[in-house]
Amino acid sequence: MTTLHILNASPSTATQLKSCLRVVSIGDGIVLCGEAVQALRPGSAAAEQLLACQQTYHLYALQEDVQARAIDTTMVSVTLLDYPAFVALCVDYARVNSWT
Amino acid sequence: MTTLHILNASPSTATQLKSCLRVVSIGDGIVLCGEAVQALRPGSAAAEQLLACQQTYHLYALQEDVQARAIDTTMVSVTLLDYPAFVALCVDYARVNSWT
Amino acid sequence: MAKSVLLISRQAPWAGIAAAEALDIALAAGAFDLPLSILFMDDGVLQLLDQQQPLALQQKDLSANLQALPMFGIEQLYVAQHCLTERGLAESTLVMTAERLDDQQIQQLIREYDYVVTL
Amino acid sequence: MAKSVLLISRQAPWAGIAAAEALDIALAAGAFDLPLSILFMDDGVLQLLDQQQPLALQQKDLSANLQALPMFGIEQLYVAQHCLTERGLAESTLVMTAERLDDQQIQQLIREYDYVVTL
Amino acid sequence: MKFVISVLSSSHAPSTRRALRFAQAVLAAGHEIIRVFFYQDGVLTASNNLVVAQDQQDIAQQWQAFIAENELDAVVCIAAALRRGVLDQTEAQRYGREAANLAEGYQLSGLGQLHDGLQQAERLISFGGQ
Amino acid sequence: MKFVISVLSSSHAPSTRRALRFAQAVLAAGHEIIRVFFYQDGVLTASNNLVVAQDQQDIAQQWQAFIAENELDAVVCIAAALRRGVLDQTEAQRYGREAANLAEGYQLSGLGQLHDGLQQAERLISFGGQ
Repeated sequence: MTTLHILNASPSTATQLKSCLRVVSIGDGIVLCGEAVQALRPGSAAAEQLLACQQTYHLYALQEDVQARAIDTTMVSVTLLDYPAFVALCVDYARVNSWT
Repeated sequence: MTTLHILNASPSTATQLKSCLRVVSIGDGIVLCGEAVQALRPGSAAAEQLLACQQTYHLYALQEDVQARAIDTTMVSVTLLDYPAFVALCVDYARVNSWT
Repeated sequence: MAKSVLLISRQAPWAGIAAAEALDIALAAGAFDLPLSILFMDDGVLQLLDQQQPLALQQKDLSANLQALPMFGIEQLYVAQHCLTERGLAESTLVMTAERLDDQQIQQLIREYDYVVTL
Repeated sequence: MAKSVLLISRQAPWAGIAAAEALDIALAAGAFDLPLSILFMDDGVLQLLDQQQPLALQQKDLSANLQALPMFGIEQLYVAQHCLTERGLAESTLVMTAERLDDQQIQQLIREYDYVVTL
Repeated sequence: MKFVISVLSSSHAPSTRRALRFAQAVLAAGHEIIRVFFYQDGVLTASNNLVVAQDQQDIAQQWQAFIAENELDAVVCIAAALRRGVLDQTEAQRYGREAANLAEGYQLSGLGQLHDGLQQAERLISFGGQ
Repeated sequence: MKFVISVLSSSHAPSTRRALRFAQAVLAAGHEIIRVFFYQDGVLTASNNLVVAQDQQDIAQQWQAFIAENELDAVVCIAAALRRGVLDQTEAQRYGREAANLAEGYQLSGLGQLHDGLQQAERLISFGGQ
């Protein structure tokens, strides 16, 4: 009965990520898409915040958003998704919580 | 040649206040209106941030927004404005920077 | 059995119509007798604060809509405690009875619903 | 003498059309030969980052508009150093030459213009 | 599996494009879309008056084509649409406006249609913000 | 003193109401408004199709009345308006849309009108966001 959380806001200018990390359960998934993928950028303040409690949840990111922003994700444990994989993930989790 | 900065975003969910406080010059004015007036609420995290460096700038707030939100401003050094006073202030400063 | 919805309302009552539009989702569920609860989080907790005066902004009073919720069969309101604290509202009077939840209780709450709608 | 404008661009190039619409104000000033400079701040600094691929999102390349600025007579670009640092971009290559300013230099910059337009 | 997809931002928000690509992938995987529900600024996607520059993607037009091709049930919240100026023929007449501007393939209806969709479906995915 | 006022959010944003009250106070104090410039989502305020619930303030209608009463120059950025579906008669015809929906008293024009206003004025006050 785990939840898939979808984040899309800039981690620098919105509190979406911070709020989500407070209420994510063990085994939940977090999908970063849109500007939320900036939290994967090495050396950013957001990346520190994101990776501090990474043992509790599974981390995913929409590949097209990572690629568009030229973010190097080789140092982070994150699964990149195309749209078919994104859809499959929504089926796997019991519910989807889109933080908008 | 001082500047009047106008803030209107929630200090809890936006970075407007934080960014403004970095670039405000000595003698500048800050007008809080809309949800930005929440930074005047006693005991809030935003109030601490706002009042930490209050010696550098003049602090104003739109009275109707303070009143609507039932915020007690008696403990803070802030000038409450109606619209005629707001307009007069825009004349007094050399330029207005509306953070949107 | 009807599927249940947890509505997470994160917008201030002063941020245009966003909070009212979130609340309308709850009222619509109530009209169809569907199980829905509301969790107020982030700036959404400001919707619950008593003694506010929207008329000072010639604005409709959202708390009237809130107070209509029980008539629509929506009894369960929750509020994130840490969001109240952060805003200096830990001790404030709320317009409605809302259960104050810590982070772990919120995690538990989310797992109890078929759908989560965050607005 | 023409009045001068400092445009402060705070939006990411990926946040819909906000950044492009801010840049259009600069291009319009250039077309009329009016003095305008741009300061990139907050998420706006991401507009300057090199090697991005908007085509991955089937999106128009904003950096083409940026690179058109000198043709429109807009030569002065500034960027807030602390916003680069916060985003892990302190050492990154930028698409355009932009002068990196600390907070005090930004304070000084604002005072030099007749108008400030923050978007 | 049965999906409801809700669109909450206007057509030029990246999330509205993402919603479309997601919806396309849902059908491609053999799943079903019970309903697409347009709410908040998402109702602006259903305006027939949008004019997009030639060098940019017309996501509103792509949504409309996708809905038509797959005969999807595309519901636009009537209350949200009225206050944002998106009117069908009936509403335009009711309120004495010259011109309906709801694009073809969309229908105005109430929030009950969102809940009705949820009762039939198994997943709701919302796309809002940026 | 001479003001330019720019409106950047849609009519239901508190900032658009604030812009109106501010503009009213500018004139009441004997100052001059060179131009009101509607840009970004502010162009939606100039839609003639907005229908506001009776228990709520119709800020778009109030803006329109204020502009008419004071014969203000109210310019709506044409590029921003096209992509948000606000068209005058000329643009509706040009792009083959059935219905113009720009309210009376507003004119579509370019961003040059913002700069032209700034060159004539002494203060710019922008109202955007919430």
